[in-house]
Amino acid sequence: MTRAIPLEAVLVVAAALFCIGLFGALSRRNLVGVLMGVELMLNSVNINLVAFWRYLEPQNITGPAFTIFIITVAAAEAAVGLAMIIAIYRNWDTVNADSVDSLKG
Amino acid sequence: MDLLIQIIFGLLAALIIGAAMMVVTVRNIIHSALWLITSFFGVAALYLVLEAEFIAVVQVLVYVGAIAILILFAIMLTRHISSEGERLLTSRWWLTAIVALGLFGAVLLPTLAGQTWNIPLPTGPAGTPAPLSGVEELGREFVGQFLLQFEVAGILLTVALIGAIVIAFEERSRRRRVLTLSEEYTLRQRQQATAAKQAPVATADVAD
Amino acid sequence: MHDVVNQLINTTFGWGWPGWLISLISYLLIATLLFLIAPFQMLFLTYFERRAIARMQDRVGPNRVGPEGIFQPMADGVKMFTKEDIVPDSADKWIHLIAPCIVVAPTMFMFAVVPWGPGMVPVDLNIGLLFFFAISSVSAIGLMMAGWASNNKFALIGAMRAVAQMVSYEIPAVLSLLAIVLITGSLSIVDLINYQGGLFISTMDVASVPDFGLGWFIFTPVGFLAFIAFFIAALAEGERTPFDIPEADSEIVAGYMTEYSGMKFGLFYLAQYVLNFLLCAMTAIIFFGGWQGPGVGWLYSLAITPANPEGGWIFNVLSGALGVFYFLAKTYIFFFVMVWVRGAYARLRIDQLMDFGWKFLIPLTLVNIFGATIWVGLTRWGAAEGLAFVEGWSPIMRWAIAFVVTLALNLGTYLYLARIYAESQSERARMDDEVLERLTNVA
Amino acid sequence: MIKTEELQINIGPQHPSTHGVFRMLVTVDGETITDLKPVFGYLHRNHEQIAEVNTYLQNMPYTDRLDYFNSMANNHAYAIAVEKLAGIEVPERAEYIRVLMVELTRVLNHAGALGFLINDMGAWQTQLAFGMREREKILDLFESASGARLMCNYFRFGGVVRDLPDDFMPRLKDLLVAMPAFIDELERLLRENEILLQRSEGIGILPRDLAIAYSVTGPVLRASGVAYDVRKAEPYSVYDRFDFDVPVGSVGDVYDRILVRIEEMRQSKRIIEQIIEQLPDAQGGHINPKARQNVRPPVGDVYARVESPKGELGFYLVSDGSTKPYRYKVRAPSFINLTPLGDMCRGYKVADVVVILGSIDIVMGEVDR
Amino acid sequence: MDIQRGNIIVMDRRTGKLRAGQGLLQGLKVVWDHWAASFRKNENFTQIRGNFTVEYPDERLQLPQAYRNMPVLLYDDESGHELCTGCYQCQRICPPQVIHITQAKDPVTGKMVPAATEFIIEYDACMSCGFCAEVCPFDSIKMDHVFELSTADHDSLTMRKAQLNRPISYYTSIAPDLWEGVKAGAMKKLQGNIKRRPGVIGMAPSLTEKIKARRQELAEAAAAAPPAAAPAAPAAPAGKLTPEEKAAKLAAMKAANAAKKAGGEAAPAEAPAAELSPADAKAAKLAAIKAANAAKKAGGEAAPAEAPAAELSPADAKAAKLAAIKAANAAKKAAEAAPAVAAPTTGNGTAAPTDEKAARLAAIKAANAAKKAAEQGNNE
Repeated sequence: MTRAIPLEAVLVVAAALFCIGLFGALSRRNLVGVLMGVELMLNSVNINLVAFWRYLEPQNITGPAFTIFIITVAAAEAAVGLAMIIAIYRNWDTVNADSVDSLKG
Repeated sequence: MDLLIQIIFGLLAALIIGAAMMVVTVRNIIHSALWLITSFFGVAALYLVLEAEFIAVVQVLVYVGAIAILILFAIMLTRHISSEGERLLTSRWWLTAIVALGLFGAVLLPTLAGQTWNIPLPTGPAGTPAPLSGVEELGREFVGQFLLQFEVAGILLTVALIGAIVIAFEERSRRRRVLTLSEEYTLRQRQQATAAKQAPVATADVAD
Repeated sequence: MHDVVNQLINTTFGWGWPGWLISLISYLLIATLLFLIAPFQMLFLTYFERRAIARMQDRVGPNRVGPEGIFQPMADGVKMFTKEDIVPDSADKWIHLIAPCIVVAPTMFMFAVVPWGPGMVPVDLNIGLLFFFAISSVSAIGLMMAGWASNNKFALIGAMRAVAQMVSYEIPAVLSLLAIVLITGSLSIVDLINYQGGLFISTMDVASVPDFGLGWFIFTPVGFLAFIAFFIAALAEGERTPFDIPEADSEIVAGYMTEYSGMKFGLFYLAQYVLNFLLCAMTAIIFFGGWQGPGVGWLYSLAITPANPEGGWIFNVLSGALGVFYFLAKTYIFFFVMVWVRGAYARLRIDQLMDFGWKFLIPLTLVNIFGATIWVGLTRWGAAEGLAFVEGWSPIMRWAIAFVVTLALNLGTYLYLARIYAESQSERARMDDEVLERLTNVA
Repeated sequence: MIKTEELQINIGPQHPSTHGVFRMLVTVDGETITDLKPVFGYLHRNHEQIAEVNTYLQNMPYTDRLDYFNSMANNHAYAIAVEKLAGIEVPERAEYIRVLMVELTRVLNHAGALGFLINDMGAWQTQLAFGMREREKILDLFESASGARLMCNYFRFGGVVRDLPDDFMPRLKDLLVAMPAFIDELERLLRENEILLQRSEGIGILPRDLAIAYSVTGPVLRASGVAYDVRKAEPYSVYDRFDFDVPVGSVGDVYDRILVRIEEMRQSKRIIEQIIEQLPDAQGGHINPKARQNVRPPVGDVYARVESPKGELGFYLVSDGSTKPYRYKVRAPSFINLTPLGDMCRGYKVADVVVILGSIDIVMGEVDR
Repeated sequence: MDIQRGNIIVMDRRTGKLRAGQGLLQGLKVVWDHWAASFRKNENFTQIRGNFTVEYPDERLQLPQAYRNMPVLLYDDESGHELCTGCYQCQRICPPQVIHITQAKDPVTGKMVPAATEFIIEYDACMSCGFCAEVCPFDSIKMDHVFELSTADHDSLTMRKAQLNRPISYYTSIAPDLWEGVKAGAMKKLQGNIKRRPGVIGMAPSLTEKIKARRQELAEAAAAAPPAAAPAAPAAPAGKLTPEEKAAKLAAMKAANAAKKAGGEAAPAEAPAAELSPADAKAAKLAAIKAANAAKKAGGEAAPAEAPAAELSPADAKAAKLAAIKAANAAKKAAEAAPAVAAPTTGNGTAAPTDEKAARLAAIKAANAAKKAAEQGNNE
């Protein structure tokens, strides 16, 4: 595995995923779409962590451990984010990011 | 063998990137979510290629089994908004596209420039023990080295859970409550009783 | 399988194929075998269910096609295949098409970690249990797709119910298994089965117990409670009565399958029955020792294994046959229990289902995990872990004390929770009363 | 829990659990029902108008088709109405046979109704199969007496069409041996089952006063706590000769309706036992030989009612002196018991709708007529 | 509220009991008991457990005698006569009005005969109420026990008389007691009705051929003995004239008249006889003889003889045709003999002999031909 694929290849994939996620998070109007972009970004971070662990320090458990933490954070983020989206939907009757522009609830 | 792995990796990379592209470009938000799931699966498979089975399974369990489903639920609960014909992206999407591409270029260019392709990577000596990624090691480290982080993550999860419930839950008084027939009946009776208590004279008159 | 193929090709024929090719061939063989077994299991289960439930209703059941109606499922399958495949006009065609596939695929995946007999496991993943449950949650996506793509209110409601139910009952299922995992200290399904040798007491707990393959977890209080919780969760996960709410025919027609016909519908059916089979198999494996049973362990110790290369191949066959027999017998008994429950009970309402899962099963399983830690502490820990007072006790004594303590804990918890749960139901009525009181004062 | 848009669902007319072609236009908020509009008329067969162009006797088989579960009870109500109108005497023995048949009908209706109710709750036919098994036994008896299982058309003006066959009584006694066992078993299945209690307790409550206001009758009314039974309130036929109790509920929910139906089966069995005792001494034959079937009642009108298993079944007939009724009106219990459905379902969940509907125990043949 | 002879029981809801799954276990127990008991067959009314299934096409329940499914018409095995008299009682009472009756008419006198020529019941709309069987004063219509009537179309469920006919012996096999109760009256009424039915009217259609065959045998036997004794006795059969005989007689009379009309000169009408079935053979022979006599009387001059039958029932169509052909031939001969133009031979030869109509047509044509010939004869 480590012989066949250079570390950089994996990192390029992660970087591409991150950039796509960034684009999605910044440019989609639908709040759920924004959240999906963020999830993509978090995934790319996880790929990075696992790749570095595997290629550089396979004997150190830190990489997987932090991947798990990030997955946890992602789950929490998704739960809170979606709850917020639903709350926004209830108050504004829309889930478009640019329609939600007033400070009054 | 190496070639096989390279092919598999290439396919996986294409799957992950392609699915991610679909996520941000597809008009229908449900399709977008399904592409996201595809992308998650691709990442899980990549973890398997990277010999991190536990992470791969957790990826499937959490991302596909929980987060993706949450997203689908949220889409369906806010359904009638995600209709066709609306603008998909914000008005300045080209700006974000430039930013994203620029960032990718900034990361990728040095990598491509500094990479010496097709040179076997320095791997450990032949007798290197298998990489540690087992559940047991993780468990030990969670209650050892990473105890603090573990606790923090636990608290974060709890807080997120409570927060999500608080945010999404309507206040009881604001919630629309549909009274059942018997409740309505009891209510009317009680209201009549209170009315009778407040104006005993008037009711007496009516009775007369 | 790898050993056998390797033996055949490289030793018998002497072709000297590379190891990865042998691996590929053996895995392909296993996959083919499992893909053949799964649909036949489903066919037999439908027949089994219909016959058994007919008996419970003083009927005979299908007995016309073939001897005692054994070919009835085939006839049904032919019917399914030849039916017109209807796609609603306003459906999302592609998603409508791939949803059944996505529902079926994970159930096939899950076969990968199911051990059929001693040494007969397709893949011995060291995270087998986690794999099983991670994969099983994938089919929820397929259900969601099916419900959404059909563009039908009933389908959508059914899908939402199905997914909500699957997600919330995965938690008690996993938590109840967590107690077992705590005791065995491994997520591997093979380890789990190996732990269950013995006679009422596992050989791993008390080494002096004779190994009759009967040291099942069901004989411990922790295992029993976990079994109850797991089986209930399995009923919910497999959408069996009393938790068959997603396809509640009396309310929402057929749930997410409403707009499906022909073989797509058949695929949903296939997925459901294969999943039921797997859940029953898992119950048998985790709590009833899987292939463990009198004689298997002894036969297997005489067979050719990596540990015992000088064994007789006949013992491989014998132990395998006996193990598969035990395993399938246990599995079918559990499927019979599922049918039995289906024959006896009505269906819960969706909110009651959620209440039951969250307010009763999850606390119960959490307490059970606590019981499991007590169990581990009392049977295995010593002064090194800070439990000095157990040092002088004999293993059987430690086992007995652990048994009594966990039994008391679990029984007390069960009764207490039952009472609290009942009270929470009346609490709800009182809350309704409060609302009325407030409304009265408003008016 | 989470506010969503209100959704309109059509339950029926093609739906597995609407007890026929019945449509409920349900508006739900999440899973909670905010409004329910019953729509019927899909099974309308012009019953009353057809009856006005038929002779009095010709209408008898049509009444079978009103509530096709209890054709005997329908026959009874119609026969009583015409006999009142035309002044026809009924021999004692015929009255006993009639009451026997009607009480058997009550048992079979309740056995079936409870089975269907549990089926609506999602059971997989077992309780229904048990109920149907007993029902089949009773239908066997009906068949041997009247010639048909469902559309019995057994009653005639002044009696019944033919006397009980010789093997009827022994078979009836056999049946009475099995009946308590069956009722007990049904009670064991229904009474304490936690799942069933969850589904039925506190569901579809119809308060006593409202039940009276909606002019609901039958087990639904009694479950709401009103001890009103036409057999007691206005004893017709020979019902004043039997001892039997009237079960009533205390809350008026689905659970009470189940309990009341179970107890009513017991009481019916009691009545049947008394009939078996008294029947040999009864005077007269199975039919009044002087009664003309081609009746030509004098000008006038009449309202006759019986306690059908589903409630008060009444026939209002106006005669203009010809052989055909001038006006023929059915007070169908299913139809009137259905009126509070929309209100009863409000505030409950979608799954409760079918249970509440099942607990009312309707037959669309009677609702739409 | 007070009630007489009984109490008001308030149902016990058993609240306050700790419910920890005992009810669920009880339910499982009940179902288990049924499962365990289901391996034996149960046909006993006193039992509630055991397998109750009657595996229908293989096993069948004994239907009770009173069972009613669809109405059928009975006929007497012995005489072949139907019990039905076409009194319209059933048609009148039938609530869905699916019974349609055509009453038989005497072809000679045109009077109603107590029998039905056609009896149609639309099984597809029949509601099996059994009123028709109840009101039938002749116990002719009875409810059958056959219930496997499903078809793919409605038309095949419109039952005509031939399909409705069942022998009494069939009914006694399905409902012996019920038949025993009405047997005497029904048979008595039947005897009375048979007397009023000429020919095969009122006989089960499936039996007419058989009966005719039997009658022919009898007639042949009779004819063999005194072949020529009868010719001069035209009045003899009056008492028991079957409709064919009547018809034949009528034809003969008509022919004679026609011959007479031909100016007192009788035509040598030929008799349409020998091979005819016994019933009409005699009559036709008679007619022929009469015609011949008339012709003889007419003094050798040709006159077309008109032969047979006005309103024959379909079964004797053949005979009628034959008679017609013969008459036509006779007419031809007569025409040849006289200087008259040949009478137009009719197209009877090709007409299918299956129905009454054709036969009637043939007869009418023959009569016309005879008339024409007679007119020509007159003209000359």
